Amino acid sequence: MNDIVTAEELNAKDFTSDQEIRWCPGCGDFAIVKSVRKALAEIGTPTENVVFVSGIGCAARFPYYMATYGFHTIHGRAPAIATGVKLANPDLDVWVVGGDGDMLSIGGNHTLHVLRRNVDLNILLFNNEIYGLTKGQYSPTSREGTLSPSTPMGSVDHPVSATSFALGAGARFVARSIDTDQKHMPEVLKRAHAHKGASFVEIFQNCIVYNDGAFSDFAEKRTAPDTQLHVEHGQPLIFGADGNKGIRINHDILDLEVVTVGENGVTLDDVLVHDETNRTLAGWLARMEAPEFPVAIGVLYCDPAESYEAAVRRQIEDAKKKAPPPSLNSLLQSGHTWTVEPH
Amino acid sequence: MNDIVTAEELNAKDFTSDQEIRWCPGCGDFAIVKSVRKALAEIGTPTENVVFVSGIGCAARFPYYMATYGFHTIHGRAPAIATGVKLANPDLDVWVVGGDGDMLSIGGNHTLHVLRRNVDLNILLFNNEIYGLTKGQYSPTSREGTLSPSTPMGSVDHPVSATSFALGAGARFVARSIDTDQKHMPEVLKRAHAHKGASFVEIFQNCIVYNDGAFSDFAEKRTAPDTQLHVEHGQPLIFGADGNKGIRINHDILDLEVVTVGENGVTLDDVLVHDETNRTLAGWLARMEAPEFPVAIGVLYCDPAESYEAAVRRQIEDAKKKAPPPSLNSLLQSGHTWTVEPH
Amino acid sequence: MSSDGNTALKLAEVRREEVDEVVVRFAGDSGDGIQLTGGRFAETTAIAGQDLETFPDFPAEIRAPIGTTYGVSAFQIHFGSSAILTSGDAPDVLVALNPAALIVNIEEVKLGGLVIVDSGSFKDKNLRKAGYESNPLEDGSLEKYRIFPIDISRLTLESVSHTEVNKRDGLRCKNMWTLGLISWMYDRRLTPTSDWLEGKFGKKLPEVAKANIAALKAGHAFGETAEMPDGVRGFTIQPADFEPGIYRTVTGTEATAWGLVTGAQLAGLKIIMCSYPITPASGLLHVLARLKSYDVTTFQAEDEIAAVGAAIGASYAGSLGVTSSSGPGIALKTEAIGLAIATELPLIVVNTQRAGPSTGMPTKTEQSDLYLAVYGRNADSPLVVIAAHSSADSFEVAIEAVRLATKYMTPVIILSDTYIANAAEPWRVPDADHFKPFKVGFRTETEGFQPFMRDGATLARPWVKPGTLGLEHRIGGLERAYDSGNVSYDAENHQRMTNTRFKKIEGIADDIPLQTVESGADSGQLAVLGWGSTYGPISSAVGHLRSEGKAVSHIHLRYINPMPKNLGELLARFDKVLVPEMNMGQLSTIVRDRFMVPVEGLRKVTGKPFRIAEIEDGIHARLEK
Amino acid sequence: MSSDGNTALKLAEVRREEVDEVVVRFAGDSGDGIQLTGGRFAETTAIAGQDLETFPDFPAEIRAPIGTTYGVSAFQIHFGSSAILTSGDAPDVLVALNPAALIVNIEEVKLGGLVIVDSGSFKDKNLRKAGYESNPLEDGSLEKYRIFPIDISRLTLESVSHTEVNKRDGLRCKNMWTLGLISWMYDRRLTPTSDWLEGKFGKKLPEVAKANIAALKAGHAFGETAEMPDGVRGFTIQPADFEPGIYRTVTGTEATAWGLVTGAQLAGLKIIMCSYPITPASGLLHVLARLKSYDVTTFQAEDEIAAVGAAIGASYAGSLGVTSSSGPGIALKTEAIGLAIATELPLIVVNTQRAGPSTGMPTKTEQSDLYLAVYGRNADSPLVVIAAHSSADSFEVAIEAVRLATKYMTPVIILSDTYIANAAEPWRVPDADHFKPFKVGFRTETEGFQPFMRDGATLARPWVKPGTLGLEHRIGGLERAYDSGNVSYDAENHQRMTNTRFKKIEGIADDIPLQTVESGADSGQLAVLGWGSTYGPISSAVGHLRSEGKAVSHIHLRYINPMPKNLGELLARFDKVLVPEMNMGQLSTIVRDRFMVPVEGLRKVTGKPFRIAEIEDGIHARLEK
Ligand SMILES: Cc1ncc(C[n+]2csc(CCOP(=O)(O)OP(=O)(O)O)c2C)c(N)n1
Ligand SMILES: Cc1ncc(C[n+]2csc(CCOP(=O)(O)OP(=O)(O)O)c2C)c(N)n1
Ligand code: SF4
Ligand code: SF4
Ligand SMILES: [Mg+2]
Ligand SMILES: [Mg+2]
Repeated sequence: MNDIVTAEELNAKDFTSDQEIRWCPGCGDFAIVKSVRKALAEIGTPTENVVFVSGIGCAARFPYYMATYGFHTIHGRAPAIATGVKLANPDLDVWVVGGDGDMLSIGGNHTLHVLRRNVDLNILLFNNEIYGLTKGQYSPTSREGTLSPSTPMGSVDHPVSATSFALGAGARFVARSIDTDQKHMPEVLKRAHAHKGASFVEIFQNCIVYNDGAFSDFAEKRTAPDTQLHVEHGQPLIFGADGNKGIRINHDILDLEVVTVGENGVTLDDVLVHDETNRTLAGWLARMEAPEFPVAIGVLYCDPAESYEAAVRRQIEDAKKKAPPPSLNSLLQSGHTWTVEPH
Repeated sequence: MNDIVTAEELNAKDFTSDQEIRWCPGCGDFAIVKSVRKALAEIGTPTENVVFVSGIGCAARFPYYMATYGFHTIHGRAPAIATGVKLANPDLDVWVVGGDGDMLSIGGNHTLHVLRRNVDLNILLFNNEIYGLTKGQYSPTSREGTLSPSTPMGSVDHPVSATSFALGAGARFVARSIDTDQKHMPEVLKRAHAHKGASFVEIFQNCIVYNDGAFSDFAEKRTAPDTQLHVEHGQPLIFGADGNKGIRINHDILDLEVVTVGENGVTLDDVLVHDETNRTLAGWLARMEAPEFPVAIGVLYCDPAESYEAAVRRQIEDAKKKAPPPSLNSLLQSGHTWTVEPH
Repeated sequence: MSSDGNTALKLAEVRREEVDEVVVRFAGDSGDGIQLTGGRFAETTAIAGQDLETFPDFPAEIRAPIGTTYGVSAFQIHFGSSAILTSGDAPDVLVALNPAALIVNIEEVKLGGLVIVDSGSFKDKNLRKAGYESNPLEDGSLEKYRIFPIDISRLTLESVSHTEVNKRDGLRCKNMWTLGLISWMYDRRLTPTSDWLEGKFGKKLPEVAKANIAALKAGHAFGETAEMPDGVRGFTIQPADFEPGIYRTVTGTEATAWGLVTGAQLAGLKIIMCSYPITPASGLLHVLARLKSYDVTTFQAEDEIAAVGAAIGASYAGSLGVTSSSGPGIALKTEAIGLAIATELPLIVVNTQRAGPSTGMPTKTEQSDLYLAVYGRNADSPLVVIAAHSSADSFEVAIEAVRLATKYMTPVIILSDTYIANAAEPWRVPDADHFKPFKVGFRTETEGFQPFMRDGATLARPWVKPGTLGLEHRIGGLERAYDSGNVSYDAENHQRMTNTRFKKIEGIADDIPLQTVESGADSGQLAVLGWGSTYGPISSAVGHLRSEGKAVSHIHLRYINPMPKNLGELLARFDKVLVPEMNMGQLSTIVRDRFMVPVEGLRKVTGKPFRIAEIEDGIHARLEK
Repeated sequence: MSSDGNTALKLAEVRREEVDEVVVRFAGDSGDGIQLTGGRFAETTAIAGQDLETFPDFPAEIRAPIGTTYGVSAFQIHFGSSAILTSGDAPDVLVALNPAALIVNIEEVKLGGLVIVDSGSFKDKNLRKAGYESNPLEDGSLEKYRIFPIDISRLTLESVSHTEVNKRDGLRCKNMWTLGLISWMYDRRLTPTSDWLEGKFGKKLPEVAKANIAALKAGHAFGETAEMPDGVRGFTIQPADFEPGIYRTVTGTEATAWGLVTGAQLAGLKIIMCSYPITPASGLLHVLARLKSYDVTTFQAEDEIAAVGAAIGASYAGSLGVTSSSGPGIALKTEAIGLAIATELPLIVVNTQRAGPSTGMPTKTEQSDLYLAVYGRNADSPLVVIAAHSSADSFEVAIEAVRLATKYMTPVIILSDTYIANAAEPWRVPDADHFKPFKVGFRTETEGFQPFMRDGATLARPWVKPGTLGLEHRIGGLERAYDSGNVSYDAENHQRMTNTRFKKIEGIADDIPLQTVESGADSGQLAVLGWGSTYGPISSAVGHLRSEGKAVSHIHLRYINPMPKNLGELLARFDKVLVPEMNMGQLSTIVRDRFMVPVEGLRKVTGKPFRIAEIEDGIHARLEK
């Protein structure tokens, strides 16, 4: 329905609103907004056909900074609200942005259902493992033992893994990126956009004020080659500064393990090849944690199916085809009626 | 803290309240209440130390029929309310009962968090793949295409798998049983009770009025041997009327497949042995669906860790040990004070 | 008139008595098909041209064990030749198909009323289940009524013996036998029902159709031929004096659904209706789910919060967002409704009220949530509240809700209740071609656009469809600057925006009709002020008392927020104002506050509608004081 | 008195002027340590024996870019030798550490007030960020004030030059330099602050401690020695006339937390506090999380519904369930609060109100949620609502909440607000040993037990701890039979239970003090009726007007539901009643309804507390009418 202008015509500035950004200086969100603008420019959907919907939190401020349509809603409800947007107008490109609190704590249920329904939304979870906006309480993704104002002796609950949760919920597109990875993120975002159905992207985001360095285990540029595994469909799961580390299945424990190609008789053939349509592999990748494993980055899983709003529209079109052209009178007089004659 | 009487002293009748049961004649819930009473009698916790907490729905009527403490709360919130009960008194045996709507639709978020926190609750999800109490609308576990008053042309959303969801949420005990399986269910319930931490049990329950036969693919006694796989830790994944069907990994597709022992060179050694501590295997078992696969019944996963309320108590005890014996005056006068002398 | 009733009628006419109005209650086990019987009887009553109102009273349980008191299902119908406004205070006739139905309903029957029982079901086991220690048909305990025991079970089985249904299915025709008898009694034609049975079962289960029709006819024949006890006879009721036109029966649920569809078409919008099932609100979702060809999208959300959220998203995207629920679910929606208020988006919230607090009595009616509608949100958050006073009225109310929501960019709460949702009444079907459209003018002009600029007259902000070139903008729940809508923490701006939100809603008072007096003078000794489903009993009560010469008037509120501009002044013209409510006095509170008129409440919180007599008593008590 | 100030004081005394009360506002960038400066100054003010009230005004952003207006943090303190009840209308002295702080705050300074600015920060870039087109220190735009520019940046750096901190850390001592200067001005000792600095940094960062102390002293010395412009001088303020006793400062958050702990101990209960973070309510969770050794369990739930749910579960299990939030979160809890009402369980709900609707202005104060507290649930669902009127008052209010909740088996909503939560004031610490316990008597007697039997006096049902032998029972949100608590759909029972729920709460009016008059006669021309944090400004305004001889009285409500029995009669004794509220008239509504007293509202919805003068004007206007 909308004219698609070619990518050349749009650039990141076209997606930049006039609002001054109000994140803390040094916040990882800055890098993300930059990548998103870049990705959108490359995707090329005109600004008027793009909608950003968010909940509440630092991350959820996002829509204000995009020169698109935007709706900063209430805490945790963005996936539900975005579902309504998409039902009303499936032609819009709808992006949902929220933090780990917004989408996995108060909004966990909506995230679950929007994923299972496979609504065609691009869902960006900015995971900083903390509640930023409310000043630093631990979140459902915070590691055990997190010291925070609400857990002065350290948190005792086990964190939820955003990607394992998404896979368990039945998500059909699950990916990961890192705030500072300006090269990688736009590519992942473009993949998310291209996937029709719910695309779930977890972005590791550094909260410099309340949780600085939460991801330094693997997000540091310097050590990245050894701590990150960039997965790509059809490519072997190889990483390491020397490009010789790989992931293979250890059949004894029915789990993954890290091996070094060329050591102990391990060859490239032993290394698993990424198949992004394989849910089991995606589950494994989602569970790999530093320092034992590299952290998997990229599209962990992608296995499209009809999206929810498309199916809903299809039923409506079918109904319209089947039923006589609807007039209000035919509705009001449907079923049994009788006539009282003038007397 | 409570006296534990021996199992001999209690029987199912001791757990039977004086309230007339108000489920529809023929409802699968009758069989479940019978199994639960039996299991409780065998577990032997005195009735006064047992609490049933439920939300709203047909299933959630459950507490009324148990001669224990019971709290029939509001729709979807039972896991949260039960968490409060357990925090107040970790010594109580707390059981949570709800339907697929109660625990996976409106209550999905609380289910997620109670599982991830690993609160020591025994959670029984009566999955009838329908909203019984509100007269038959489709639920989040209903198969695609379900005709219901709210989906007259058939539902279009993909159902959530209760067990995959639970595993994705980080549950540490995940099991399944079938309403009519009076021999199997008490055993599973006893395992659930024995597991300290959140125990999640999905019980396939036939709603004779609104979704009769939803599980007939695999729940019929007659065909059960060929359609059910009863898993047991350390035992091979063998099933079939002739005891010669097995489950093994197909490495090409990195997924499970059904094989026949003795055919095509398949031997018992090829068949996977159930390891209930293996999350990957549990994920596979959870995803096996009829008719391609037998449906896995029993304890799919069990891998204990400290329970939430135990850790919370531990912190409180530690704090008490460290801090001076608390007097109110020391609290009120903590920090800086000054004295105004009588003048 | 078709052949079947012809001769029967002629014979019957001999002994028929003419009456003005009657209340009949059918009662039996939930498995007895009572609702269906009642529904069919209502249909033929409507066809006979009489006015009517029905009250289906479902059991709380889905399918309680047979014979239990809590498994009793009842259906009351009040019909007659003059205007029928309630489903009737006390039944003139009770049909009780088992002992449980008798014990649960007998107390409400008029003294001397006719009670037809299926004596065949008064077996020991059933008596015990119902809680009878001895057989009431034999122990003289029912002396106050005229009991007519008929072995309906046996007669039904006999009547179907020539068909091929088994005994169980045969017995299931009891309700049709009963319907036949009552049809005879009130001079109804059988063809509409036999046609309907053919249509329903004919193709798939011809024997079932045959058996049901046979039972129906047998019941009718029984009336014509059997020796009737004293006072049991056929009645004639004249057709009511209806305006000419096309008629149908509607329930409040249907009328609301059709009103929403009509409103949306008048506004030029698609409906996106997002809901989560809950008794008694689910019906609206069910009805709308079948109207896909009218560009209605329904979405069964994961919970009420998601439902209202999706409706808000739909409105944001330029459709008509509708959400519906009952008390507990509406409570959950309050935070999100605040967002719609803050962002000034249209939104329709239908609350089909039920008895509370908490889960309460889900199947019972109550005007429970006026407070929740008017006050139940965080912070100062005005919106529009309107209430339907009957099933048919729900149609207009729904259209009005759409008009106000879209014109003023505001959420509108429609208050309905269990009674209205389920009760059926005849409705003169309006001609949709004569409705005045109120097409939404989406903003497309980019020149001078600001998201929170306002229409001078309505104070509404512009509605922009995402997808509109050049109007990209951001809105949200943080306080917004007066025009630009940018986030603002400015003190004066907050005051101004708060004032504006109030003014916008208050200003709607200029766009709604002045309050009229339903019946009686516009001043006098006593006004009875009502809202919602108390309309019927108040109307009838005031009518009776006025015919006795009492200076009583009936005022009925549709607009609860804002209220009609003349309401305070109108109420002040009465010595006393009585407010009957099925709650503990919620409207009273608001009226007292707004107008400093010392209204008095008449409270009833039993899960049942007012009886006319209760309101009459209430009025008498005030008139005498 | 220690040595450091001794000589200084003597010198200074020469030119010190005695004043009665002063309002000082510190303002700067959020990174400037303003809150800390204010807090330290408040501490030494308290030690000096003066009465005080503080108002921290945080920016909405976590850490806004340096120099922006929305990154300005402010801290106002009002102190003096007589009773101080508000944080002050307009500052006598403003300290502005950068241009943004000046532009944001200058308008509120008293005409002719003293404005101390760090001229070192008035560079082009900062001016531009603040939105100044020219330098206000030079362009004459500040003529209405006495501007005292000091290059605090440079002087601070000089003062720390002998330490080893780098320039950035050195500049961070600006606030201490400023504190030193203001301490000189108001005759404060430095030792408490230097001791505190030692304690805070001494061990880990000795150089930082050294630098801060050096800056502090340098600021002080500057006051003593520098040539001061006209009218800038030292002041003396006499100690206030406090009752003898042990004193401390408390914020409303602390006082509420300690009150809950005290109440729980008096009731013999463990606290299980379940919450979800939200500004400005999170503080209560944070304070209680540190009180584990007092048998306080805190639970950060996944959302507000889970939080209130867990609190209800905890109460059911025999602990004191507490939950807390602010408007949007309280809205989410309403359904569950209904469950606690229905099942008659004790529950404490603390609502720290903030500006709405919807997300509104999360860091700003408002009396937003009186409606939500009183009316915001589905169906008729009465509960207790009480409001704290100041930080210190929160202590007693919290204890009272626990007493009522446990004695009457009911939810109690405590209304606080952003202002009260954050403001600090001196508090005479009560001796906990003198509190009267109100130990809960859990039911253990099995004889004759029924879950919904009631105490004849309180109408409360018994509280039973699961685990109690022989008292196993089931409760739930479906309507319950009067005694047994079994599910009941009975019509009369529902009426009876509904009436009883009302009577129980209304009956509490017999158990709370009669309404007293805060100041003034108990009849007269005008009563000013307040609730919550308007206490300070109303008190002060009424005090001023009474000292002018006006017949004005101040009545302040703690109990909002039920209200004191004599309130209606008391209000009726005044010609007029004025209700100042930081909302659009919520209490007014309720009072008008309940007592038919035509109270008038004075509304302020700016996110800021009333100024005394605003209330004085409001009173004047009514007196003159
Ligand atoms: C209903 C409701 N509950 C709580 C809040 C307070 N709140 C705002 S943001 C937030 C969590 C922020 O954490 P996250 O979603 O991880 O976002 P971040 O700030 O870390 O980006 C909370 C609890 C709210 N605004 N509304
Ligand atoms: C807040 C709220 N929303 C909706 C309902 C209505 N409701 C009651 S039970 C139920 C779902 C029942 O389905 P399920 O949980 O699967 O239980 P079942 O009846 O199938 O055992 C719903 C939607 C309610 N009681 N409260
Ligand atoms: S608090 Fe953390 S997440 Fe929020 S803006 Fe600041 S750095 Fe970013
Ligand atoms: S409706 Fe279904 S689930 Fe509910 S009681 Fe009846 S058979 Fe059981
Ligand atoms: Mg976060
Ligand atoms: Mg179900």
